[in-house]
Amino acid sequence: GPETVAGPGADPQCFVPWSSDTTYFQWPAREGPYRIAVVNGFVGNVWRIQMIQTAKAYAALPEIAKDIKEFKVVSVGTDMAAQLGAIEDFINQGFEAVLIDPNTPKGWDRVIRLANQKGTLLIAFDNQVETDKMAGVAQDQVIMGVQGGQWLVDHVGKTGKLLEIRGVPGFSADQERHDGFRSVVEGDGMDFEIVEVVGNWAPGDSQKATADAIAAHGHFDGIFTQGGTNGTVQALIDAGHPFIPISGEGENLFRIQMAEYADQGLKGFSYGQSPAQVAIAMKEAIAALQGKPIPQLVKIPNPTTNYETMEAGVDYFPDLTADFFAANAFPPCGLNFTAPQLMAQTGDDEQ
Amino acid sequence: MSNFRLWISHNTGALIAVVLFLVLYIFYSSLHPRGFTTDLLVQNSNEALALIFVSIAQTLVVILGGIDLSVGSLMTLVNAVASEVVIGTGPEIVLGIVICLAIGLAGGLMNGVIIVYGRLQPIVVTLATGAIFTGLALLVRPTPGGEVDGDLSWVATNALSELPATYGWWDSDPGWFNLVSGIPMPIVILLLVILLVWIPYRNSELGRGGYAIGSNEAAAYMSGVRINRSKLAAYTLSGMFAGLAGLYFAIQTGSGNADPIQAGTYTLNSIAAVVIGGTSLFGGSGGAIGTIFGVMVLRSITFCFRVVDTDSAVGFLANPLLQPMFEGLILVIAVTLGAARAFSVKNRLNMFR
Amino acid sequence: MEVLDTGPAAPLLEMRGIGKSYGGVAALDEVDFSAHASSIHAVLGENGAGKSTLIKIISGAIAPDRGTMSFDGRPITVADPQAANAVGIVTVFQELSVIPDLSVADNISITRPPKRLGLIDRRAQRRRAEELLARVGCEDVNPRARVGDLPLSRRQMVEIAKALGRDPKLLILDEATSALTAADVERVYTILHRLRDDGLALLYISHRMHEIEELADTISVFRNGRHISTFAKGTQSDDQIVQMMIGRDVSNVYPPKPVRTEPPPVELEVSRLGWTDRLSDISFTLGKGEIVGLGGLDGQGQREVLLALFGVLRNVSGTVRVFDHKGVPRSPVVATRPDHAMALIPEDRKTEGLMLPMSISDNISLTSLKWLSRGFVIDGTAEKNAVDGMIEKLRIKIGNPDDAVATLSGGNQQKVVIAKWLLTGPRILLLNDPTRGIDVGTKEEIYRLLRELADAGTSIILYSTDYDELIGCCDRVLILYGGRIVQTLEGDAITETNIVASSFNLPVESEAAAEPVRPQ
Amino acid sequence: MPVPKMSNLRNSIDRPLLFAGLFIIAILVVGTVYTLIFEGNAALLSPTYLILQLKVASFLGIVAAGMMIVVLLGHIDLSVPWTMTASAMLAAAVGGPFAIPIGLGVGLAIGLFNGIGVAYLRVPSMIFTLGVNVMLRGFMVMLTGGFSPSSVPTDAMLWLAKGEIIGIPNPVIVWALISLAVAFMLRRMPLGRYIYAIGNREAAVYLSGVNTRLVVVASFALCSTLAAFAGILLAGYSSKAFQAMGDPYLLPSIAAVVIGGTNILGGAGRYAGTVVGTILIVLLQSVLSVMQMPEAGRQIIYGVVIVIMLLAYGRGQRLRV
Ligand SMILES: Nc1ncnc2c1ncn2[C@@H]1O[C@H](COP(=O)(O)OP(=O)(O)OP(=O)(O)O)[C@@H](O)[C@H]1O
Ligand SMILES: Nc1ncnc2c1ncn2[C@@H]1O[C@H](COP(=O)(O)OP(=O)(O)OP(=O)(O)O)[C@@H](O)[C@H]1O
Ligand SMILES: [Mg+2]
Ligand SMILES: [Mg+2]
Repeated sequence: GPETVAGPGADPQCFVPWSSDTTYFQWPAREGPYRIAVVNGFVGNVWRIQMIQTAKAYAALPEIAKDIKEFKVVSVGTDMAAQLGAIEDFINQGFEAVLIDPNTPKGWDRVIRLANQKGTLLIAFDNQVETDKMAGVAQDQVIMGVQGGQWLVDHVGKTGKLLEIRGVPGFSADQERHDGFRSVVEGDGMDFEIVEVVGNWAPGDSQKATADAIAAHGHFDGIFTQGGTNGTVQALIDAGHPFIPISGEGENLFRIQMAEYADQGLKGFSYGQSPAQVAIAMKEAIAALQGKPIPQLVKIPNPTTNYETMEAGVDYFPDLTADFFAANAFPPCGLNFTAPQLMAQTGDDEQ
Repeated sequence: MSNFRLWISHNTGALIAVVLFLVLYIFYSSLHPRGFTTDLLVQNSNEALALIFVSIAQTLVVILGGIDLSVGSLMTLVNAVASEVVIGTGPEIVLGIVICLAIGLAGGLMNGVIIVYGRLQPIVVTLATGAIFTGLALLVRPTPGGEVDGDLSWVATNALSELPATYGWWDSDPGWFNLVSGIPMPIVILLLVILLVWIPYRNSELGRGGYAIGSNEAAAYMSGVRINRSKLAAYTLSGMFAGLAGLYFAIQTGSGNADPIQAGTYTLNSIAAVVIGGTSLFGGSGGAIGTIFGVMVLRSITFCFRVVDTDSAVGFLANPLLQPMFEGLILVIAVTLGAARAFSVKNRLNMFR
Repeated sequence: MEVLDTGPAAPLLEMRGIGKSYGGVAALDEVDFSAHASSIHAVLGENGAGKSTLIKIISGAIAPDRGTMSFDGRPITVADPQAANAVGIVTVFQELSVIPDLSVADNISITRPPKRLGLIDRRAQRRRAEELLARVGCEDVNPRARVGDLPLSRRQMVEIAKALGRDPKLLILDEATSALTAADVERVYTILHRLRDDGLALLYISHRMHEIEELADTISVFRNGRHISTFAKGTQSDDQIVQMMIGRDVSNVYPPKPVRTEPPPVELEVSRLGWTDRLSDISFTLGKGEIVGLGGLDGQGQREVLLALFGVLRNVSGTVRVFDHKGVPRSPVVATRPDHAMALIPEDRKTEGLMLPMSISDNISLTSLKWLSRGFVIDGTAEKNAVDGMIEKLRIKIGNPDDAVATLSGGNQQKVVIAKWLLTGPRILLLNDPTRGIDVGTKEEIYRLLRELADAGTSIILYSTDYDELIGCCDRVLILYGGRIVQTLEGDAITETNIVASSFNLPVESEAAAEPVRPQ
Repeated sequence: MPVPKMSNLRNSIDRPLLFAGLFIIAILVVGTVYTLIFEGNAALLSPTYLILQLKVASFLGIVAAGMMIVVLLGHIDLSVPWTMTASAMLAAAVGGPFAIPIGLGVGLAIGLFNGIGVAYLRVPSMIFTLGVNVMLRGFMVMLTGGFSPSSVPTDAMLWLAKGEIIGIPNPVIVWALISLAVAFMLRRMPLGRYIYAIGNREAAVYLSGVNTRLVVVASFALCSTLAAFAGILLAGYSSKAFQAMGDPYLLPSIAAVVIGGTNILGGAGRYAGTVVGTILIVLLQSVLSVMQMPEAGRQIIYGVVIVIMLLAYGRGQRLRV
């Protein structure tokens, strides 16, 4: 297993420790090139597809490719048992590092134990795991809720009627964003009436839920949504509801809507979970395999933007009608992909 | 026909699954860099056991000629509960396990009672009760988490050798133990369950009644088969297997997760596994053993994706964006193999059942 | 109602004032009935007379609306078949109650199996099955075989073996021999006689008069849900019995056959037809207006011939000419096209002939929707007229054409099947044992109908398990044995002796032999 | 013990219509009581709300119409979710005047494939369509990963989904037209009669000289084409075609069909029931959402409602002896 060491770790601009008391892991240095696997869970939404594309594109960059002997990505679906099995399989196959988009935050003890036995590095990304024995990179979901909530307070005031559209019930990301949001809007001095509906992070469901809420509850002063944001905007338009401040996800279409309707009152704030996390995890894995210390949990800044600061071609892509997540670039990590570059890749593996 | 030929002809479906599994698994383990080892077996059996239990739960209902869309949800409910109760002192853990199985049984019994006394179709009843189980699971466990005894989790997911080692049964292994110590615990658990639950059920009047009902319910009734009792028994036992799945899942992951999407995946996979394992969706034939291999076929398909090399002849299978497509394709082919009788039928009238 | 004193002993089974209605239809009306030990008691009646309903009430399959029952001197209520079995009432139902996916042994011991350690003892079960099968003379049936894989006649024998295994005091056979071959029937007779001598009471339902004559001691006649009369065998003549059953005389069962001077034009020519190992080298012709019979022991390939001609079987070899079309029809779709104009009355009306929950009208018009539609729309009036016409022509006894076919009695259901095919105006009619389970009156109507159709130019192939029927109806009879035609009988040569002899592939005698050949 | 007479198909299923209708009223009453208390209005009874619900219901309704056809046959189509998704995404990707025809064509092709698997290979539909659903999802993953298709619907799709004619939203009109056509087909056309007949006893229909395989293929083709149509409309309504957009439609469409009184084993059921069942489900979902019922409670209520409805329709017939 890794040794727990004191910081600072390698490349602190990129691998920012989660907090001041985050510990550092160090593995014995190993000869490259390495065998690295990504174990994805669910596939069949754009975020995951974009993530896979990013992983492949990143692994193909010359400066990374030289350190990689074999790179595999598998998607196991939502089944946790299958995900554990796949990770264990790659450990057994002798892969040096396995990057995981975990299906659940708990239940990793066994694979961590095995990985430590066999000297395999595990790094979780996208969703956090509730253990300090596994390395991870993550965005702070609570902060997303806080930022989204704060932005609404800034643009709506301390009182009014808010619509909160939640994600898929039972997921920790849903709960954390919700908690963050509520911590702001239910904080001291706040006097909001909040209507809460479920949008399942999907535009269709969000649209329906928003439409219903408007029909039954009349006027809202602001909206906080966790995903499927463009569906919500659509519902506003359809219902003839005046545009109001919205905190939403990082979908390109939402950002296009923000740009388009800004002057009509759609004051949009967009925070995003970035599919490019996987690249940071990969970069971190290589660093760790080379023997450099890394933080147990790396905090990835939340790429946010709003209707005032948004820049076409950087934060969103008005000509691209494709459906993807716009937040992708992390300059401190030397990550400069734009989403169109990624999505325009061919599906073939050889590049 | 000789008895052997009769046996073959009565078990063709299951035998196809066995062959399919062997082909896939040999392909997988031969491509595996470390080859076939105990570790591999442990890992593969861990991965399969929960699905096996859920699929056996499904099998019991399919034998009756029904279909159960709630097995995955019931498993999830028990999983959620297990993450709260399977922890603490030894007796507490045992009590927790009993509670989990009891919830499984109760869920199955509830399905059975509504279906039998409401005289409703199982597919729609379980569609509804599945939603209820999911709702209850979300109540118990709004977010993933909870905890399950770590030792139990470690023992249940490793080779048998870890059992005495973890609980300190003996200082040095007795000779006979070395013979079996490499067997993965999931396989031991499965064998025990098959031996203690499935085989007795299969050879009981209630169990045979289930087959009779699936084969021809009216004839079974006229023959004096205890219809209600057999159905209730089958659903209840099915619930228990779903419960076992949820329990093992909790033990394996050391936590609970009321994930409705995962529940749906388990339900649908269980149907596929049952069919691939040679149990007819019309009821009356098949069984748990075939289903086990049905699950192994399903799992082996995904195993293979992990070992294929980009540069090999089947390199396209290594492309993560193509894999889901091929997974579906192979699934379609496997169920077609498992279920299609159209080509062997000489008398087309025999196709209509 | 005259009730004959059938013996000094008190009856084993006694029923008083039994009534049962389905909707408005009274299936049984104020029935008093009793059965005695050591006696074979035949129950006769036309289709829909209520025989099966009576049986089902006795055996607990359905509950009566009214009335009381006593058994062995004690009043009882039979809640379900298990309860009936428990007191010693065992029934072989008209609709077989064997379970197709279970083995023969499992079926025979489906209730109260031999056990070890609380579980079913499969080996003991097989031994038990072997013993019981031997008792009914079916040593050739493997107890491990799936019942569904056996031919119908074997299944029926398994059912009888299963009944014997339940130690009945009262054994009820509801048309239990309808699918049996002559040889099996003989064996069943022997068993039944022995059981009677052992002191059992037997209730026997059949539409075959000669069986009744050979078996019964006592006869009860039902009509329209009422018990008409009970009498000892021999006290009433056949004609009188038939008169009681259907309320009219059936003097001449079979219509006269036409005398031909020259052979009719050939409509269907079959040569060297073969299929798997079940059919080989079948060659024959069918002339316009002819009725050709298929005979022989059950399961010798007769059904397969019909199915092959109708396009149901795959990989059929040989050649077939239908009118000017060469080649075996590829499917029933082809066989029913106007240029082939074939029709098949299938073997099992419930599973192959009818959609039971659908209406009588929907069932009758199904085959003819193409003609009854204008464009893509069904012409409601045309459909109604056609259906009403058929109901009238075949004298189908129904309440309303919109009622489900399931509410009809067996015989009337069979008429619906025939009606739906006649509506298509077939030129070649294939019949697969069409009178199985049909009462004399209806049978007579069907025979007359067949002859009328033939006279009007329809060519008919008739497979029957009842050789009386072959003798009475057919211009020519082909006897099949082991999937081949072993004998063609024509004109006066169509006799019971010849049919039976050639069924066992024995030489045919020119003069009727003194003793008909009996199976060994 | 009076056994209900097996009356004919046309009359025996009025109970579902009645009960579902009453239940719809009950849902509205409960929802209105809630809004009166918490919002002080009766928004749920306003024409805007009701028309909105009809509009939302039309997507589910069109899917359910197709689902009903295969359920009447005694089959089921589990590939509906990704049929919707694939059709809508491909339509949006192609764009231009051919978007809608291409989307429908994709649906048709999927339906033919399903039909062939079920009718010719005789794989149980439950399992074949399940596999096809997985395959379609994989296919879309492959395509989306391979090139970045447009997900923005064409103007025609937008008009179809968002336009309205004399105050009635276009999807509702489309749904009404499709409903009339399906109901007419089921009642008055030979195809409809064959569908019911096959649902009752396929062997008998086959022996009647009906090309049963063609009927099955046609039914699956209809089902998938309708699903595709719903997908295209939905993309127009959301102004976007997106992955997994069909997932929320599978179980509700089955539920709508059975709540409407169609026998899940096939052979019996009235089209009007499916319409009422659809409305019931959409209203229930909506009112629970309006009442901010947490997901757990929603699932439980949803399940309990289905069970209660089915029990209210009368316990199934005993098997006939
Ligand atoms: N053909 C049939 N006719 C009547 N009932 C039938 C038929 N087929 C199945 N049943 C069902 O069988 C049930 C009776 O079954 P049976 O008595 O064998 O069950 P059991 O296990 O004894 O149950 P219980 O203890 O409730 O009596 C009835 O509830 C009825 O719904
Ligand atoms: N389940 C049922 N539902 C409605 N009507 C029925 C039902 N079962 C029987 N009947 C009616 O009851 C009457 C008596 O039927 P039953 O089956 O007893 O006649 P059967 O004498 O056995 O005739 P068959 O010789 O044709 O077998 C018939 O009119 C029949 O239509
Ligand atoms: Mg009972
Ligand atoms: Mg009868």
